[in-house]
Amino acid sequence: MSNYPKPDAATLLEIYKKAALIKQNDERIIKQMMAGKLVMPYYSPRGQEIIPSAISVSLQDDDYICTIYRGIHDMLAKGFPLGELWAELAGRATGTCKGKGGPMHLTCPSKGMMVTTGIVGSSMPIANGLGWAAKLDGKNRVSVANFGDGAANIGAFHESMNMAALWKLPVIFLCQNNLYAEHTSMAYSRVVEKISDRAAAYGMPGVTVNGNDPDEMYGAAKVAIERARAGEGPTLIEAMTFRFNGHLLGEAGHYMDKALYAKAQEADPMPILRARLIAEGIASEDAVTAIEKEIEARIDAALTAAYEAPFPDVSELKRDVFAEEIA
Amino acid sequence: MSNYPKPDAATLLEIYKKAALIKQNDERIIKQMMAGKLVMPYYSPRGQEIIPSAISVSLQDDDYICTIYRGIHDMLAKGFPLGELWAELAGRATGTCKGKGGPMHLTCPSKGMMVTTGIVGSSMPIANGLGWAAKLDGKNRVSVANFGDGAANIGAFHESMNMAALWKLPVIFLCQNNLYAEHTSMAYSRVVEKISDRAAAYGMPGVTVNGNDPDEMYGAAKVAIERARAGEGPTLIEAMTFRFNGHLLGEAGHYMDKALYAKAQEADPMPILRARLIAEGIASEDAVTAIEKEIEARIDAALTAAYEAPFPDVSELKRDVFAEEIA
Amino acid sequence: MTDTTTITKMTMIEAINAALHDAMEADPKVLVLGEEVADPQEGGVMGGTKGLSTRFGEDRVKSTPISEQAIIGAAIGAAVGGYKPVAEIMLMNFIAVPMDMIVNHAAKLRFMSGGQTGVPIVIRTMTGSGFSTGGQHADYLEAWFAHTAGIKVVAPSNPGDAYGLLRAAIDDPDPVLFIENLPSYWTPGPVTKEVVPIGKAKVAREGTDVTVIGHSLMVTHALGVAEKLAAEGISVEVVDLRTISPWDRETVLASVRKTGRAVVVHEAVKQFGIGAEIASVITENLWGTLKRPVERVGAAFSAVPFSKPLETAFAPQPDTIEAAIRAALA
Amino acid sequence: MTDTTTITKMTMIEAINAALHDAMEADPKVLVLGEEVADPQEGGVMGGTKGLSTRFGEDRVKSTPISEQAIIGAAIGAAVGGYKPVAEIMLMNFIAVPMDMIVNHAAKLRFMSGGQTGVPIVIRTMTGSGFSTGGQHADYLEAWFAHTAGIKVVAPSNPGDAYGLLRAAIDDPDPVLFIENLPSYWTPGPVTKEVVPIGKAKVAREGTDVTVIGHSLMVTHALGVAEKLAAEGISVEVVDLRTISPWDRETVLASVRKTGRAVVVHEAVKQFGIGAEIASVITENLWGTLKRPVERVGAAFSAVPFSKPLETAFAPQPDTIEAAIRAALA
Ligand SMILES: Cc1ncc(C[n+]2csc(CCOP(=O)(O)OP(=O)(O)O)c2C)c(N)n1
Ligand SMILES: Cc1ncc(C[n+]2csc(CCOP(=O)(O)OP(=O)(O)O)c2C)c(N)n1
Ligand SMILES: [Mg+2]
Ligand SMILES: [Mg+2]
Repeated sequence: MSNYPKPDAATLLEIYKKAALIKQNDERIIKQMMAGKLVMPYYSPRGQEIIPSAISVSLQDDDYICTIYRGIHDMLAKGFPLGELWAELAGRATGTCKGKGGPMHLTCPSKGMMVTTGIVGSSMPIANGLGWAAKLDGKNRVSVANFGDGAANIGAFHESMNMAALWKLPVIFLCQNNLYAEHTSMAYSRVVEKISDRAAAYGMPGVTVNGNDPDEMYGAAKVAIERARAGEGPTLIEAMTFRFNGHLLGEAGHYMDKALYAKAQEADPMPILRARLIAEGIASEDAVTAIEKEIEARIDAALTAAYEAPFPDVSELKRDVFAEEIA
Repeated sequence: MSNYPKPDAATLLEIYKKAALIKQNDERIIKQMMAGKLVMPYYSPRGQEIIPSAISVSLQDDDYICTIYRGIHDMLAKGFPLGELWAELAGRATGTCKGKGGPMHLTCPSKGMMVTTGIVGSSMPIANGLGWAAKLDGKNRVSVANFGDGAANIGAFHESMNMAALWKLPVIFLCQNNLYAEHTSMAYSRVVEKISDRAAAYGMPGVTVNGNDPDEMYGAAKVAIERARAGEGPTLIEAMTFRFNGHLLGEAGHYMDKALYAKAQEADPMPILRARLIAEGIASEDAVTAIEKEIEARIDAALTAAYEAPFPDVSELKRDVFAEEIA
Repeated sequence: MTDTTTITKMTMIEAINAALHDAMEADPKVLVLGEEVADPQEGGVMGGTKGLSTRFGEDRVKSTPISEQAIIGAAIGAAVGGYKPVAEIMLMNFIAVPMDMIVNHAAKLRFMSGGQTGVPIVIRTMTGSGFSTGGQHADYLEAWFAHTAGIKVVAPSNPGDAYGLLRAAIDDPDPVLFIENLPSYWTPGPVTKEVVPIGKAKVAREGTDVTVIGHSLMVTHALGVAEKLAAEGISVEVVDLRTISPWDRETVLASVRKTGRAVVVHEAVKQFGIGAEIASVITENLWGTLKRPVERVGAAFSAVPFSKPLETAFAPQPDTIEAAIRAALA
Repeated sequence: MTDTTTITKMTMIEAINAALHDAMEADPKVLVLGEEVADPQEGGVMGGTKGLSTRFGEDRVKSTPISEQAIIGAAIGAAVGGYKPVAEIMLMNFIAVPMDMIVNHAAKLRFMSGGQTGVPIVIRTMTGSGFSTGGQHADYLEAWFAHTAGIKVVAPSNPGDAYGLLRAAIDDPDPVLFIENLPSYWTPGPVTKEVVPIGKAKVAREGTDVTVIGHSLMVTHALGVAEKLAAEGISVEVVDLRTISPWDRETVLASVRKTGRAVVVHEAVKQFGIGAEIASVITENLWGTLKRPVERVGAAFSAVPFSKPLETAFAPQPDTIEAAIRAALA
């Protein structure tokens, strides 16, 4: 990992901007839910901000990503329009999916966000297909499959990794290992410590990195992306992280290891990166604060517009079932 | 493998007896099919006789096995009653499954043959459950899951291996690698050479042995079985072999590598083991011939009885759908 | 009802938890497995299996990796090996993942083995729209399994039946798919702890003008509508199917023979749903007696939408059922 | 039929192969994937894809590992990425393995994305009893998919329709399940190479006394029975559904409105099969016109048995259909 490319100052700031948007957006969603203004199952990405931020700085709009119910961080990092996001969460007709998909099925093809699934493991086989399409197009695009540590034990993981390696698909399998799958820890889900060790079973490179460290995450992602663009095939990246708000907002969380949780909180990547930017003179305290203020303003605008927008008409039940509206 | 236990003379003879029964039974089935006396899809095990013969000498009647459509060799090695086998192949009411299952679903609980499936990969998850039952019973029984090289690429393989290792189940995953999955060779199915290398992804021991060599196969099987009986958990055994009659009887076989096929035929394990028994003085030429004659006689009796038996009554369609006959 | 029976009030989820406790207590062969089912994982995401692993140990109550094929496979194998596993598939949509294990194996092994083996498993799963969970978390898929020979399908509408049907399902020698309605989990009701036989429907409310046939949450809706229409002098009989396969033709036909009018309702998509089979059997058997064609009520032909107004319009609501009853009476 | 159309005779499997060749020739976005589909693997176990990889290359025609979830996933992803993949699932029973990919993803992505994405894939699969393949290799499972919003289901009964429906399916913007009857593969018939629109049934034989509605092999059986009964002066109209979902109500209702009697037949298990929906819609729309309840014919409620006499008794045969027609005329 020492030989990984490192992000320069501008990139590091870019990573922070994305991560801050994810964090502040998450905090606002939770506030709105507590206030009863948003009603939905919410899988908070708080704590995992660095992972998608550090990979997205090396992705283009037309690179594909597939993600899961816990995927708003992946979306925002890749440039998901904030207004359409909030409108979708609020179930409005102006939402990216016209309110029909909701938080678990966010989609935005113009930014390469093709599929968001609520079925564990299912982002991977589909990401392969997008990788196959990219390969046929011959435009050196890549396809990123986001999934969790728990998803590494389901059959679709195995079939997808094997096929991607066999077909040398430009796919990055990004396992965001936050140590829990719902209420289940590794002790109840697998024997092998490192999920990245499974890559060898498919003849694919696999690495485990600290997903909360922008340098490591950026470096591992860049190497995998370049490998994919060069037609050398897929890579499995296991990005170690932690989710501070548990699996589903509102859960009791009794299953979590208190000490582990405390340790993770001390290592919260957001204040650490913020402090680093200032310490290294990449941005002044004021500049960072300004960035955060601007994000708050964007969120304000997005949610205000969302709540003012109309709900979809009931006739929408007959649209998009098939391309042609059903009678 | 040098430190594997070796079969003694009596055991070697036992292995040959089982293998000869499998080979001669296969040849008779093919004759009967050619003569139009048996009509069924037939997946010949010719060439794979040693594998189940060498493992079965270390199994008890109450040890469980699950196998696949290509499984008559696994059955006969474990003591499947020949008469009930032939009656089942002939679709007769006296068949082990009353003619309702046929060659792809042979079952004989009294000999531990619990499930035969026609769905690739599905023998493994079920074998785990039998292993769990055996573990709960506390009788040190083991459960053997037979499957092919092609099945190592399907999701059920991954989920089953992971769960068995995690739960330390007394399961032997026996991959009979005959180099082809229907018409598909490794070049079109995976990158990694050794399927046994996948065991590491689950924290399970995995070995590749020459399944056609009675010593190696017996040794690897014995070690895995003892490990399972001792409560130390599962093992993956990849037994290298070859199928001389292709995937499905009657196929063209154009997909096969001619040179590979020729080489495999020279290494046909049956004449080799036969010659060895005589050379090592384990059995005289006459004794071996007598064994083979006796097998022929048993097969004659089995098929004659099968053809004389009645077909199941149509009322059987209402039986065994549920335990209680349906109206 | 025996006079020793004591009636207590429980919610649906409490009744399910009690049935699992009592079944494991009564028979050491009963096992429980699934994601999060043991107490270190909080005894199920909804607490349905709370306390079981603490009481009966983690050999009999196993939390699993996210491996639905392996979960059902382990249940099938243990069942063939003499046990009675209760496997949980967290949500009904996820049942598509282990579909092969269920339909090609659990449902068929008895028949294919000529009765030499059997698969006495219960697959508990929950579903139901109304919680804004969107397109992959709320489908009713009972029709797939009702169309599959060899597996039974039950869906209780109240705590008492949930307890009684789950006890029956666990002791049944064949695989049983046990469908739980998420929005009904916290609805309290009387629980006598009597076993409810599989295959027997219940006349949940007697009436003379029209018969409404349904299961799960739709029975609750139908009873509410029946109460409302009674005020108008319309007498609605409500038949709670309880078991979808094999379903109780006798009870349904007897009711419709009496009323001459029928409405079949389910939350699943209407097209090719179980209502079609029930309506067809009623029509075939009561031709001449039936005063109007059987009305069918089901969800819209779409995925479950997220946006509240769409989600509400998607699934049958009391007013939809009321409209169908009025149409049946026209 | 345009006058430039040339009619040639082909078997069903030849027609399918020709449709794949022509579609790949016509549109570089058309892809083919599945087990054994490329020529090094002999172009499909039945030769359905023979010649494609040699002609169009192994980038567009890919033989896969035995990984049904990955096969359908790859097809879905490629479709979302702008291609038109034709995925083969060797036998219909194996479709239970990638069930999640099909019903929770292929069928739902368009709706859940609010129309931003679509999944123009075709899933070819074969099935049908009669070849002694037993319980896991011959089921008709069209009912599961007809009950699923977002996926179309077609099942040709002859080579001409096989060609025309496959071309239409490949060009359809939505997922299409294409069901092929194994025993019909070698039956020859005329092929005009015209596209057959999805959603349109065909009156395969005109008649006035009773309408028989079916698809796939059952149409062949029905036509034979109709011919036989014609000698007795019984005039049977045969409607070939061709598309099961969305099915052609207009053509079916027009026919039954004329005959007043209907028989619906499918090889799938009768209970909760597609015949129930069709019978219900006929009854709901032609109440008063219908002279007798709609007769439904389907397979026995069991797994497909191996033993020949049982296998024959399991599935509808010409004589079963004849008996149902006579019952409908009673
Ligand atoms: C096939 C399937 N099984 C079960 C579930 C229920 N479920 C939703 S999220 C989840 C845990 C997933 O954990 P992980 O993969 O680690 O992702 P994380 O939520 O931690 O980001 C489970 C079991 C599901 N959605 N799909
Ligand atoms: C899930 C599934 N997919 C496809 C098939 C069709 N099929 C039957 S056998 C076979 C090849 C299996 O090869 P392998 O696992 O190597 O076993 P072998 O036949 O060589 O013993 C295939 C693809 C099937 N039965 N089940
Ligand atoms: Mg996790
Ligand atoms: Mg093989």
